[in-house]
Amino acid sequence: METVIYILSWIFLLGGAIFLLVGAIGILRFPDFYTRLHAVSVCDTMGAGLVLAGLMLQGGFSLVTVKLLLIFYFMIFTGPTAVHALAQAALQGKLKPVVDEHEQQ
Amino acid sequence: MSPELTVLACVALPLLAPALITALHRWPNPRETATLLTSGCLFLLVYSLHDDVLRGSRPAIDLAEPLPGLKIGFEVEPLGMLFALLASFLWIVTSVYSIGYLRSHHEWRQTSYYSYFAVALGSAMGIAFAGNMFTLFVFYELLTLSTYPLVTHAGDDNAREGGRMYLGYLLGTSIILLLLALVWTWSLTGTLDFRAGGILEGVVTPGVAGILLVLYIFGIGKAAVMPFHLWLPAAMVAPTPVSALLHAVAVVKAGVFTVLKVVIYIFGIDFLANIPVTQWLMYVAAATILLAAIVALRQDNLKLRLAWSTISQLSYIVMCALLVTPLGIVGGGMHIVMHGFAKITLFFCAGAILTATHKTRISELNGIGRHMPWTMAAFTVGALSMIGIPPTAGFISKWYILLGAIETREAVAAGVIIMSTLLNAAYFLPIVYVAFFRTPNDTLESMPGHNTRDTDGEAPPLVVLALTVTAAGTLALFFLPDLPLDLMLQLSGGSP
Amino acid sequence: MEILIDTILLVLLMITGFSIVRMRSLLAATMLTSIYSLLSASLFVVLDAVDVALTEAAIGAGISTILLLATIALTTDREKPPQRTPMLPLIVVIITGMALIYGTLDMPHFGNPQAPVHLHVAPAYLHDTPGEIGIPNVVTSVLASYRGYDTLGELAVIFTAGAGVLTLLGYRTRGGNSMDPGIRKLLILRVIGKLFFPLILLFALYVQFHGDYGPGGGFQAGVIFATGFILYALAFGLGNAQRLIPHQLLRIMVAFGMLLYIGVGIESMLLGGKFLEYNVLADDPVSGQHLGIILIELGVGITVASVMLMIYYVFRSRQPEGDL
Amino acid sequence: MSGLLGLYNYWIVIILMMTGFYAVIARPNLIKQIIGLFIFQTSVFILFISMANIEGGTAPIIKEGIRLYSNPLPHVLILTAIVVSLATTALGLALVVRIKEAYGTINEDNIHVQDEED
Amino acid sequence: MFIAISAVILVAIAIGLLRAFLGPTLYDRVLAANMSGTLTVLMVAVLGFMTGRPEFLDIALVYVLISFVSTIAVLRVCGTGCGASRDPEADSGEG
Amino acid sequence: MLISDLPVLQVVIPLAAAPVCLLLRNPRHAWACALIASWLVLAIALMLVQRVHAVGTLSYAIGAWVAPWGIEYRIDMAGALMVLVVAIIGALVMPFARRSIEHEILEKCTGLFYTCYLLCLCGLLGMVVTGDAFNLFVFLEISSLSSYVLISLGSRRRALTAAYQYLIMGTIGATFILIGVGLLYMMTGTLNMVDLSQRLPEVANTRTIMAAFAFVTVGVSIKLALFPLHQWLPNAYTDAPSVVSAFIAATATKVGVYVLLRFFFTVFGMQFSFDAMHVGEILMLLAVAGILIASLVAVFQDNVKRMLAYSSVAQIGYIILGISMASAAGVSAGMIHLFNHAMIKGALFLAIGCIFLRLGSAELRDMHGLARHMPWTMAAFVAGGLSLIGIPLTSGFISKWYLASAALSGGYWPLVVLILASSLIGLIYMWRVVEVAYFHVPGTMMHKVREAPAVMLIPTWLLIGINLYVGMDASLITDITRQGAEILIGEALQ
Repeated sequence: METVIYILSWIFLLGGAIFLLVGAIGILRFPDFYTRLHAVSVCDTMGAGLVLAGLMLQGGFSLVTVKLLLIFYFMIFTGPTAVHALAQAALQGKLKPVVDEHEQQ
Repeated sequence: MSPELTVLACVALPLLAPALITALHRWPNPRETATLLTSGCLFLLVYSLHDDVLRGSRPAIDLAEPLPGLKIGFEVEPLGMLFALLASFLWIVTSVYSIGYLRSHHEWRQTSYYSYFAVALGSAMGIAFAGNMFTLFVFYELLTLSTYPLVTHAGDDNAREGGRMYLGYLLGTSIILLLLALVWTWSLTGTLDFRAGGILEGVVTPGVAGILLVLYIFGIGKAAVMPFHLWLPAAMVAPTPVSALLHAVAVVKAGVFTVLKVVIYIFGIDFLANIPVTQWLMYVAAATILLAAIVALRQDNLKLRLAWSTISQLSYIVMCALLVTPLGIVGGGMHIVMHGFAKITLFFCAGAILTATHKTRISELNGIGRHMPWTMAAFTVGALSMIGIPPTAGFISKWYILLGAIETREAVAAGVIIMSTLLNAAYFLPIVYVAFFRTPNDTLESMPGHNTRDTDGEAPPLVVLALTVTAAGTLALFFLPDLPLDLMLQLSGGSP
Repeated sequence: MEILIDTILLVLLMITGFSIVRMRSLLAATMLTSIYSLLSASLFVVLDAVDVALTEAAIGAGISTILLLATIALTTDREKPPQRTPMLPLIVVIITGMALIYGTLDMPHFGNPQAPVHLHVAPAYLHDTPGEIGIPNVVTSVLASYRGYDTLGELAVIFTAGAGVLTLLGYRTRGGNSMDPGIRKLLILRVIGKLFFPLILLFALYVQFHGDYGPGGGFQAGVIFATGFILYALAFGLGNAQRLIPHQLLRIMVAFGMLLYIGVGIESMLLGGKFLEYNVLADDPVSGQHLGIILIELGVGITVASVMLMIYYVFRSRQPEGDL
Repeated sequence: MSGLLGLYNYWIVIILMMTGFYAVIARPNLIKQIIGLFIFQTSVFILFISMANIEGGTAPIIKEGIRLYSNPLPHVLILTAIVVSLATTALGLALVVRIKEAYGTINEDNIHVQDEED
Repeated sequence: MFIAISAVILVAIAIGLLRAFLGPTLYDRVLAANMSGTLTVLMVAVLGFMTGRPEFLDIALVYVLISFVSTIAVLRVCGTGCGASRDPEADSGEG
Repeated sequence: MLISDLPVLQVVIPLAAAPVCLLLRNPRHAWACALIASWLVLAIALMLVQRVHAVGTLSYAIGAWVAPWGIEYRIDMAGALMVLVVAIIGALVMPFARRSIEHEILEKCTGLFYTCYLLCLCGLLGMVVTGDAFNLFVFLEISSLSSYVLISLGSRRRALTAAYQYLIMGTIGATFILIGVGLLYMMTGTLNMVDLSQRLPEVANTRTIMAAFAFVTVGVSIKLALFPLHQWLPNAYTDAPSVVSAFIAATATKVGVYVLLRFFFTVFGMQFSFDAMHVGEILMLLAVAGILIASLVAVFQDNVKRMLAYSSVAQIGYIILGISMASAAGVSAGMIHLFNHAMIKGALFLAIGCIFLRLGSAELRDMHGLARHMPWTMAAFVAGGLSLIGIPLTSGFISKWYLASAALSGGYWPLVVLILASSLIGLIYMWRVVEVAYFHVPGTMMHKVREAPAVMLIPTWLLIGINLYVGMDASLITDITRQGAEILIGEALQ
């Protein structure tokens, strides 16, 4: 059981790391703001979630887990809220999404 | 009153007088009475000390000690006694003169004039009775500051300009050179007391003493040794009574008095005689005598000529001091008195001429002797005394100076004295000549209005009274020189 | 290994620092400053300075950033391009830097256990704290007791800043309870705000009272507390926040916290001890220390929270009405 | 040279400090100066915290079984210094706001020009 | 292992920084900053485990809060008020 | 509370009064609170001086934690003198402040003004008495931050930029001090000054300590406005409210000098500071340059406050000059001038405050003929000016005298001439004011001008009185400074 949890935790952690990396590459490579939002969302939810879950498994059931849960709870709410607010502000600020590759040129 | 308290009173009285004068500032007559009363009391107080001093007692009192070894204290000795007598007596006369002068000129700010005058006199008393060099320095600076408002009394640009120069030279030399000398002396000896025989002997090398002497002589800017003499002509923007008392008596005599004090009590005559610098400085003083006299020759403005003459005469005293012989010291001390009387007479006359005719230039004075016989007679007496012709006081002091020069075999000094006597004659006699023997210009007759009310065109009676008194004094001192002479002889310890 | 992370973080910090200097958009520079602060806070964690990390994050990345933003909102977000590269500052900076680098040459190396700092004074704190103070967090024990006077001074600094900002900018009350149109659109934000607000306050209390055992204490708690209210103000408008905690109350709380701290000091003096000697506060020195530390941490928390909030109010109330 | 490697992180911190210092004294924009000050001070904090670090140590919260703790004193000092830095920043920004209102600009050069005209 | 995770996070942070530096719009920067905040939180959490003292998660909690509030603050305080639609780096405006 | 608690009480009283002031809504009450606090501080300061005189150096362990572990308050003779300076100025400025502040500051700010004032007072006192290098930094910041606020309250908008400039410079200075203290700590592991002085000799020849020395010196020099780091000072003094100018001019830079003394002599030790680091020569050079240049610049100022500010820079040069001689005589001369200059500048700025109240300006061109309308104020100004120049029987003379004799005994010839000559430059700039006020015809606007109220004149004249008293009898102050200097230098020799 111990080993299973241990291995599981590392899988979670590694998975989270991969998502984080992917999201980071996304934010660098995507063409415009709105697309980059997606990349960030990947980081915020999947990446963060998996890493935290992995840590929870590592920590066992204690105050640590509670705190990690709390962090997770916060992140799951704040991330999208921030991104949403950001998108809304961008829209309000008349930022145009890049619709077509040709148009951009 | 004990002599100690009297000394204190002599200094305090004029310093406190401004309070009374200011309090009375709405009532001119009581105010002037206050001034006169103060000056009278002061003279009596000073005179009351005179016997004690002649008998050899030295009343002394210490007030405070701001720094260790630096005391504010007084001690009366013959030279100071002499200076105090001179200043306090002439204050009475000048007060009389001032009243007449200021009222006829309708000067503004008369209250502050009298107040500062009193403070200046108080400072002069402080200098005269100072028990140590520090006290002397304090009152020396106070004198500068209290006379500054008098110099700039007119309040116009000219006056401010003159005032700046006055303050700049006097404070400048005193702070940079004199104060430096004081600090140095203090750090070498730990004291600044006046002691017979000096405090520096045995403490410093002749070289250092030489530098110190230079600092002292030039630092005492009030002695107007070249090249620190220009403040004196600049200060002539002051009202005439100020020029008369301060720039003939109180301020400049305070300067040379300080030189004498330094020579006698800080260095000591014997010590000084061994320093080569002394002689060089004496030559500087000698040069000042001649140069200033030559410049005086070229002045057309009467007060300026008098001022340059003062510079020349002051250097007599400095030169005497630097002859470092008892006779020279006697001559110097005597000259303080004699020149004081003569020069104040001359300034009074200049002021009287200004009041009566609004003339300041010598070239305008043709025939003025006929309109103002009293004034010009007094002027003549003063001029003769300056030249040193008997029966005027100037002869006596010159005689001693000459004796001193001969005693030390200073041919240069003796030569300078004779040369300068000739120069004195050359710049004073023409004035007498034009005043009495030239026919008046018609401008004098056509002077509009203001003067015609006076009898014979003389100045107001108080003015004339004052100048008569000083002229008489000049003559009297020739016949009765005992008072100053006794004091000076007691100082030098010798006989004529 | 820690060294590696430490190095990477330092390099990141360096990059961020250079970017900040180069940025001409002040907003962007502010964002980067916030990141800079977060990164340095992470560095503090790596370097085992957890209390500092907490404070740096809350103050540097949080409050400072918000204040900078508020200032930019009141002024401008663009920096004029510099006309020339001034030489003198560059020289000054290079000389200063050289002097420092010269100074480092004789320094004990990084992490060296034989460095003087680890041999004198500090070991005593680590050794004596359990016995003398009775709490595990040595930082708190040094902060609140051994060097409690510094902390009083620190509180006075914050107090000065509060009084100063109030003096400089004055205070204007917001009229009306209507939320501006911008907020109406942010429904999600409002919901989240409502959800988080009590949690944040709860967390602040936790940090406040858990400071003896873990990272945290009055300062951090105060800042978090203020952050909660700032979030409230952001979500519901300044006017509503001001109704929740009115300015007058803040003013009283600012003074109260200070006076509480000083009062503890005076009380210990009255009880025959020295100033801030908590030992005399209770019968037994250790519980005296406990009591003292709790009280002064409370004072710190109250004053810091109210000063932070007051400064925020003051800055924001300067904004023209329509923009809120 | 290996001895010098133990100092590299101080050097980076110094570079950080100087970056902030440069922004303070070279930039005419007042907000930028405040930001520079902030970076300068934060970097000084890093210097202090670096010196508190001890190899193999851990945070100074006493716990059973741990023997080596990093030095708590610099932490305390820096806690204070962080608060001081915040206080300075807040005051500086308040002044910037007032200056903007009084002069209409937050560029030092422009302000000087206006002061000359007064 | 934790090292690897933290290294990945650090790399991600670096990339985020790059985006924040590049812009091109303010929103990009805010987004990048927000992401860096999230990543920092994760890193602190991981670090806590790495050093064997996971109770420092308090710090991570504070970070979450702070980065959230700052993001909101940017948008609310300066979002509309500062002419954010134009990118300051692009035009040569004046201060 | 016992007499032994005095060292800490005098700092805590203003610190506790500050929040009380914040709570009081009526400005009058706030003023009364500040007044009481500042006079209490003065009373305590006097008792402290007496106690230090009687029993020697006082040490107070705050929180009963002994020295290197806790924070120690340490008051020796020099410290007691500084406390006295700050307390005298702090107490005398307060009665003056009410009218002046009502006139110069918006009413809603007055309560906060007193709060900041008390904090500034507390910070300065804390800096003086503390024996802990880091605690010094904290209190330095308290005093600095509050003085930024106080300065920014000036009526012109330039006050804001002046305060901002001061904030930037001051914070750089404080950060430098922080770096220096950090490096010191790094090499010794302690923050207590006495402990530092004992542990420093072991590591004194390391480059780190040298860097620490340089940073502390530069940082403190910014605070005390040592030429050429003085740029913040003229603006700050010119545009601050009059009361603030008087208070800060008389105390803040002086405390800075004292801190420098502490570091040079107590912490680093004379041998290190002067023999190894040659700080004496550097300081002397800077002091001389500062005296000459700042005095000359002062001559060309048309704003009297700005003129006095430049004169302050020059006068700080004198103080530093005394210290740079590194002899007991020099240090004690510097400290005498420190005391005297505090009193002189306090009085002069208060006099300008009186003028500002009635005239609404400190420009020279507005002061034509002022002396006739405000005779007492101008008399005070002249008396202060004479003291600044160094006329005998004023305190300025005493300090010049000691400086000159210290320079003489140290063999610094040219310095003596410089000291004396530069006081002449002082004469020039002071006399410009005197001429304008006394010898110019009053303008038409002058008729409305009346003498300043007695509550403002009395503090001004009290300070002048201290000046004159010291000029008459300096034995008290020279005694104290000599003891102070001997302790400083003596500690260094141990």
